[in-house]
Amino acid sequence: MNPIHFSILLFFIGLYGVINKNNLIKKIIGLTILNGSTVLFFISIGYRENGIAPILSEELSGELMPVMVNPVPQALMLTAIVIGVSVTALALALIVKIYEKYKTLNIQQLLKE
Amino acid sequence: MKSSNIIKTIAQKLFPFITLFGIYLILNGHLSPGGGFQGGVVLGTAVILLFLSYGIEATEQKVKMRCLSILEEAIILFFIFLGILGISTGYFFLKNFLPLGRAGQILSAGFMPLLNLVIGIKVAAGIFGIFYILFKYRGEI
Amino acid sequence: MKKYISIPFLIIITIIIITSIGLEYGNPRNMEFVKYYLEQGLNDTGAMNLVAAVYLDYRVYDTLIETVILFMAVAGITFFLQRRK
Amino acid sequence: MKNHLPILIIILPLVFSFLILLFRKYAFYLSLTGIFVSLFFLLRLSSKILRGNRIIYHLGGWEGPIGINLVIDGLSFYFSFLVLCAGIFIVLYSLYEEKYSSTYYFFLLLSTSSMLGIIFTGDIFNMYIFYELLTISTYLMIAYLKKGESLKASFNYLIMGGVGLSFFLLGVGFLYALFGVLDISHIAERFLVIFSFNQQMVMVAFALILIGIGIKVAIFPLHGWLPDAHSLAPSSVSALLSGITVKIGIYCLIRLLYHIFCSEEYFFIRTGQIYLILGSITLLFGATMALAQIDLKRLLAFSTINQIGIIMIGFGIGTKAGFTGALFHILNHAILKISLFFCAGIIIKKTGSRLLQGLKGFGRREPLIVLSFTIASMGMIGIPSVNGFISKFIICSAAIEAGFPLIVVIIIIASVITAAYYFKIIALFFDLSETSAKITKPFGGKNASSRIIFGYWPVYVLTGISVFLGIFPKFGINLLEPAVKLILSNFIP
Repeated sequence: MNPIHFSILLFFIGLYGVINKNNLIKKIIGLTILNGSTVLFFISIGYRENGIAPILSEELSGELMPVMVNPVPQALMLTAIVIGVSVTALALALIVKIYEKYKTLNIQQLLKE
Repeated sequence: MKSSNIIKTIAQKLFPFITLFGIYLILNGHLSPGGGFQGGVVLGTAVILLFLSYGIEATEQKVKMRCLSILEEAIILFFIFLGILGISTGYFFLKNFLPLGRAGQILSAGFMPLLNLVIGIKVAAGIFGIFYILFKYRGEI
Repeated sequence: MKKYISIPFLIIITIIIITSIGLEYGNPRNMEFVKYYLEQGLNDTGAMNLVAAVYLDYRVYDTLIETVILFMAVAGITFFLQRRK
Repeated sequence: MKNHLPILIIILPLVFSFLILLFRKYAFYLSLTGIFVSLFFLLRLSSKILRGNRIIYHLGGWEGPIGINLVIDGLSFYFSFLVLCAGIFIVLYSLYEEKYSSTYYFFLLLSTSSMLGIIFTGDIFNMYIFYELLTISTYLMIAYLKKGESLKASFNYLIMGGVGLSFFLLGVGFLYALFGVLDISHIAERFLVIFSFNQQMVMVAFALILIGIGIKVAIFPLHGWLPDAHSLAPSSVSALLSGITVKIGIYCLIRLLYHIFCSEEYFFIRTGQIYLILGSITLLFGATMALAQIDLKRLLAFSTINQIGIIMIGFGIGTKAGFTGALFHILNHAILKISLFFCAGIIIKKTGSRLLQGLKGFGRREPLIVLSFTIASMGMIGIPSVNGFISKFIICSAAIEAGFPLIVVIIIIASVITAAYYFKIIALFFDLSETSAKITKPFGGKNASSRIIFGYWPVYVLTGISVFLGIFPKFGINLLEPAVKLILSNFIP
């Protein structure tokens, strides 16, 4: 069980939350877990054994390059994190509005009305 | 919402340090771990800290929401303008058209510090804006 | 009721996907372009932080759109929750 | 300047959308200008594209898999042309629909820009980001009226869309782990090598991307959000969603699944069959559900699911005629569905009722609108002389050629059901038993008469185009010829 497998597991835990929870806030938590699991997946596919962070410094000259992890997934995930924040914020605003109209966050009751 | 003097004092004393740390993260984004987004979040949370300890009225006097939203719009337009400058200087859209400079200095790597600054301000304004609007609306329910 | 259908279903899919993964953790394949970023990143962009080099130079177009998305979220929240005057 | 047209087509609507927020008074004119300028730039590229060339633009000057590329070829030209033309009609109609604030035009223009971004990009992660931008603006437009029902529909779409895009992102991650590049054409180049020794993982990546986009396209088991979202949005937004936004998902399916996953024939045959099965189920399901609806816009939303089934079948057949029919049906469905939703918007505004029963005797009051509605629904059913017939006919003949007679039977059954539910509406229009039982609400304010032409003329023009394309289908087919050639050239390695 390495982080790649674990991230897939986490993905489906998040999906479970989205599908089965009745509370809207809990659904959003599930969505956040989904997002987090993809971040974990990307970061773990870029990892190299004994790799260091991809930041050069004065001491590291061109010939003595140590093993560095892949910078691309990290840069991609910076973007994905911001998107996750935006979607979560938007969902919370929608929830506030829905609660104001219906006075409930339970999806079963919302479906009845 | 009333907060005690301890919280107010601590928040006031902490605020410059957090802000400084955020600015450090933004300016050193291309040299060390950090960058526009991370520094922006730190800056945003610094303002949120003041906001939480002093209450909504005191912050509203200092930060005008309308100015904040115009700032955000202007900043995105500035970002696109930087991209179009890449075209007008004869390269491609969003080309790093400034000289790269000597590696390891703050003013190096072309337009990267500038972009970090742009993203930092944008993220700080965005995070604070989201928090502020959600917080302010709470009274209506 | 929904639980009893969805849980076995999700477990089965999880097992299928996990067993399908043929990646070695800590030893990614296809490193040629990663090598390019690691070796040429400093010359191309002048940034010591290679994540920043990818984020702000090679793929800066993504960053632009990401900024727009963050703005969109703020605009949307303002739109939903602004008070009518 | 001419070299930079590809990026300017995307960026100019974006710039104009932010100018709208700064100069809120001129929102309508700014959005119209933005789309027109973008369309003008696109048409300047047309001569080059239609000759079969492809234009590649290196963003930031970084070539190939290192940076992000924009690719304009026949396929993307066709779809972007569709998006921009439909955008003009929708902006014009919005003026009639209601006095929308500048925020509405901001969302509209931003969604147009993001659709262009999805279409032009040659990078798979960039596609994800633009898709996220598109869906966020869609959530906001669905909930624009801030009514309880539309908020719920928007939230439902947010949950489904969020899950779908997470699946898509995970699929992108699988592809990146396998191929080490994010550029679509480079992935396609390496596909055969990777596929030969990591078959299972490629299959999983395919399934993840198919689920992710399938939620956006509303393929049968994943369609749950569509009827609510498309019916509870304002009519202009419904037209945008049903007419083009869904097609963007289909574009992604073509671009990713036909460009990447079809390099090997063996694999292709299976994807084709998957499309055929999914398409047939979606087709029958949409048709049957539409028959049971009593809400006009909800019926039209289910009709969208129905037509998506036909488009999927066209792609599933996988011959030249199949692709031609499917691409032509995309254009036809966009024209007809936009026209139908505009009609529905006018009808709902005039009668004040969304239910079918409220339409009784409407034919006497607005004969021209009812005529347009009838022509458009004839196109949906597939009656000759309207464009919908041509594309359905091409798909059916392609199915017979390729040896799927069962598919033809399914399409004909679905067409009969489609005819049943559309004729139900048309019969209600001419039902004079209860003529004008309800006096409708007086419409609009003082300046209503000046805005009224923006509601009616788009419908007439769209109806005219659909009849024109029904009689002279060559004009439409010429437009999509390069796209079909492109798909075929990818399909046979």
